[in-house]
Amino acid sequence: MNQNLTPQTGHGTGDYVTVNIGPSHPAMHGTLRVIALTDGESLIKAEPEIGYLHRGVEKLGENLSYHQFIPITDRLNYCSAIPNNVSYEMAVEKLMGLEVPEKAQLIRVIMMELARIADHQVCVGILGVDLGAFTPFFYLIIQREEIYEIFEWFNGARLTNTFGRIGGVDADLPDDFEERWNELKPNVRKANEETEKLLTHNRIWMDRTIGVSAFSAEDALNWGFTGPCLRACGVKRDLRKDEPYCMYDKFDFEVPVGKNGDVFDRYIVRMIEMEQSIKIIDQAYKLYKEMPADAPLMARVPKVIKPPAGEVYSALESPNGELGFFIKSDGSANPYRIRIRPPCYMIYQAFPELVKGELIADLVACLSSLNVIAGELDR
Amino acid sequence: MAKPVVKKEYTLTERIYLWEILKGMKLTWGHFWFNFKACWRPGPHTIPTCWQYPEDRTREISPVFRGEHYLQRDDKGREVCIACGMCAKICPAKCITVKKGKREEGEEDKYASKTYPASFQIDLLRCIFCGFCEETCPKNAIVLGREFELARFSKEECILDKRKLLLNYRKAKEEGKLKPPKKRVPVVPAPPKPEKAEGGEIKKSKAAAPGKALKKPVEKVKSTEQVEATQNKEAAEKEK
Amino acid sequence: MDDWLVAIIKVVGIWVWVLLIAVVMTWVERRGAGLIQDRPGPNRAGPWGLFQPLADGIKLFTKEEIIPTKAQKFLYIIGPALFSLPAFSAYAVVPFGDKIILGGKEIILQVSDVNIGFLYILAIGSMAVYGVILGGWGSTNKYSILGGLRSTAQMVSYEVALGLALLAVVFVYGTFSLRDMSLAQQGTFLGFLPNWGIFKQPLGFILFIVAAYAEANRVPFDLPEAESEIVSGYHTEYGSMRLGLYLFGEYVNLVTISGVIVALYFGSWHLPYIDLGAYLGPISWGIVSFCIFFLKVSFFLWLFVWVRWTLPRFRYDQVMGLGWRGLIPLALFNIFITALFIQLTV
Amino acid sequence: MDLKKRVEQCLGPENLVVAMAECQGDLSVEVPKSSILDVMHLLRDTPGLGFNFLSDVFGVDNLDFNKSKKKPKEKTEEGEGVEEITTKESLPPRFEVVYLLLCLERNERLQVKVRVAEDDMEVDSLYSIWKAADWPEREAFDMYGIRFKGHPNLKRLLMWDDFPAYPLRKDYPLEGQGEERHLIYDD
Repeated sequence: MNQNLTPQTGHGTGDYVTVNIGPSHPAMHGTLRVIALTDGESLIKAEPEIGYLHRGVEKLGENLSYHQFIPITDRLNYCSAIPNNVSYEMAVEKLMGLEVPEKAQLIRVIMMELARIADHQVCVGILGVDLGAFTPFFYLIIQREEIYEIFEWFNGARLTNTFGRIGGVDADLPDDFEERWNELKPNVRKANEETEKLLTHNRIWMDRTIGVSAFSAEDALNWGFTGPCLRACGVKRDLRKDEPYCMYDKFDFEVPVGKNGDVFDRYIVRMIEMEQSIKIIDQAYKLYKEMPADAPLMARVPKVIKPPAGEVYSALESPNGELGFFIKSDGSANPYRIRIRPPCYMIYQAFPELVKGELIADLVACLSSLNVIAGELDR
Repeated sequence: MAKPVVKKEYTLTERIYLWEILKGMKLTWGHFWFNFKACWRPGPHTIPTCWQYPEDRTREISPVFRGEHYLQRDDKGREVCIACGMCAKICPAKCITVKKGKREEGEEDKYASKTYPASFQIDLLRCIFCGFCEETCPKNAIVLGREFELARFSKEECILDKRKLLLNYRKAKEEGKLKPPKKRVPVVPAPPKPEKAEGGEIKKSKAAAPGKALKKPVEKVKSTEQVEATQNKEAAEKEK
Repeated sequence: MDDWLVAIIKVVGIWVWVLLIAVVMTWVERRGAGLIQDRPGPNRAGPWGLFQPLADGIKLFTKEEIIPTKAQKFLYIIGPALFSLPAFSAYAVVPFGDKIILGGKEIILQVSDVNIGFLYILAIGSMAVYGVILGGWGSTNKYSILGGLRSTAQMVSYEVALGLALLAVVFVYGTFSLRDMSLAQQGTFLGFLPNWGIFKQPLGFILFIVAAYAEANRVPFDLPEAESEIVSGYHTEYGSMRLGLYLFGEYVNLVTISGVIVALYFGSWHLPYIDLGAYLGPISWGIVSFCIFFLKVSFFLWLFVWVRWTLPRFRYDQVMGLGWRGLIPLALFNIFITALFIQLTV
Repeated sequence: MDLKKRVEQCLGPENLVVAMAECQGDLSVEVPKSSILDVMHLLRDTPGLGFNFLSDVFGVDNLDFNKSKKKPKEKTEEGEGVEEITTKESLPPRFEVVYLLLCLERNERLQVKVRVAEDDMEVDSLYSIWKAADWPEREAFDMYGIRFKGHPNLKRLLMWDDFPAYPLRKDYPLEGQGEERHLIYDD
């Protein structure tokens, strides 16, 4: 109904205003900055500027030992530290040719899927906050805290987990995991349902999200999209299915796919993925319970982690998309070069394309639906 | 780069705004009413999802929580740290400084081992609470306790010296918050061929742990010890 | 002399009362938001956090007043004043009770029963937009200007819908005086419904309340201060009590709007099916009618809070679209139907 | 047919393969710097390869690596069957740019490398083929000073515009050199 009213770009008098959004702005999660050229409310151009959270993680990695780099990976995507840890560990394991015990892989799957739920919850919640719906954020964030509780009882940290070690995991699941999970599962589902009730069919929400920053599948692939943002565009690509790691091929789950690649589809894809994650955790825990209690959780790691010289790239499906680590080793105890391929880095570079011709309010919606995490973006 | 045209048919209830809005309001009312009733419950912890933090400390902190550090004493009250410096070595944030001291005659009731830390400093401002120091310690001397209130009034207070670390231990002990020793995870059994690396690297290390690790049957070598050993070798290399 | 005294007492009394409600509203809003969102909200200052607005007030009063270097000083200073002044004066024609007889003198519980009270509200209400636009302009901040412009466009558009929705009410009651309208809502309608405006004007009520939300810049129409888009809109650059004036002014507006809603659509001080005035003495009926009125008002105040924490926010063009293409045609339709109905029945 | 052979078949006839290596199943191809665009076109369009997704682009500084290559270090413990990259020159060029390609249909990955000598730091930009190369190339420029010819907007990405050094180079100290950003506010 309101499409025709959207001011078309470029029809103005040329009196454009440059609006600087960020790095300190309520809608910029972390320290992002967008320099927007606007004609009234509509955007002529929006150019993101990044680097405000650049901490030189890649340089740091070259100066730390393989083991010491694990806590640094926590600080990449601070919304879901565990997939970051595991991705890095998988890369090193690949470099060393280590076989991770199955039970450890299951624990990793369980924890990663929990982290995925937590991450999606934050993303959806923040999307709601940015579009003015404050309440779903709280319903979701409460459940995220409960997930963090599981993390805390697993190895003692809530946010920066330092999960796992090279070759396995550092702890077994807490004894009361099943109890906690059974308690948590309906709550997560309930929170998601409530969010859907408050948002999905609400006309205001639909108007705000449907068709906003829509992106075609070809463009998305060309720009290097991965993860929910790519799936929202209609490309059925999920590393968990396509390049199974950590026994993901043993689980039965669906990969939700959107159609238009707009904010609404990204939101829906994330909502469905949470449900699928719950399914995966259930299956993984079932498999986990079938394992003997004293099944190994660590591979035999050499005393000093000194992988042979070589270069590998290993990626996994983090909540945001393909999170890859390229490690070049020269055979010494420190990695020679670590390259992190953050998912939102590739997505965010298409931001000017995504918001072209939209309104300022859509810029915010688009940004939060991409789930850009500054820590991961700038490294 | 044409954007895809998006068409979505709205159903009638979606179209008229109000129906879904009323449904949403029903939901929020449910939450409001539930919490409103909960408000009248006694005690600081009224609304179930919210802990009134400084008053309400009923939330259980995980026994493996990684909080403020303390230095362990053994049953006889002796310091167990041997100042091997492995925690300082592994620390990714380089926040630990240890100076080694030699135990004098007559100090056996103070220090459990021949060496002890003459000074032991942890810079809490640098610490990232990864727990590697705890994991690598051959004597389980340094522990990240359950204390999570780390706010201080000055930078100097944020540097934990040995006295403070031992005080933390006493405090944790009095409050019954001593951390249970970390459960070690089982490792894949060794292949029949003995590992080449083991023999060569540990001999120069002054720490006691790797020796122990060596003597144990291979099946029982645990991950923590491997990390220790890693550090040992690094320490050894450094000394070379 | 007595008339003057009574008038002054009424003015001061209602001013203090409205201000008090506005202040309490800030607490209700935050506490209500908290409870809706599964958290307690401000509960530290005083019992149930009731002193929170007081603490906020003290904070706002004692904060340093900062005028941005590049701000246009005059406009910057006059903005909040212009915003809060109409907010406070608009309540003058809204009743707050029936009447009270003190010392043989009949005092109507309304500051002034002007016979064009209705137009007064519309006129004064649209003054508030000057405060917003001047504040936004005077701050010399792009966000502020955007917020000011949004607010202006929105208020001007919804003024039309609001006026048209109210016009139908005038058709029904045949008067501009809010007191007369209130009095007309006694008794029953069609034999079984209370004789309230909402039953005669259901569509008009919905239109009015939507337009009123937009006028008051409340969610889902809070684009002028859309926090996530344009920081705080027109009051981005404001601090200390100037900000406080904007915030209080908003809540005072809410009280006024709720008062108007109750007076027009919800039977003012009348209870359905029962005429308490016939049973009670003149003084006690005065007090009781006041209480009834404000109970109804507080429900609508709560509705503002409730809706705010349920809904997302519109987009600028959608607000305009809804206003011009949704509400105004509907309001015209409503007027037509009302006129037709009146023509047929009278 | 395995990937290595297919890549060889595709690039071999044009004499575009400088070296090939495989590490833990990751195939990497080194190609001449001048023909990177041709290579990418070939890899993308040849049926049977179809690397249609650019996953990442980044630089590597081989300063220390080359040094350590010259004096042979101790043998790595396990000898994982790593094929050393055989280079023709005695001292290979200092930098390399690594392109991570992905074939979405077959889920195959390929690392393509070009060597960039310190005196000729210009590589053709892939922006014309994949938009995804936009920021990664800018970052490689930012961090190593490798310039990408044909990039529409080649300026620093993470560091500020007048940052004097290239921080990921191996000769740049970890602690930095005390660069400061001087913000200039117009009055």
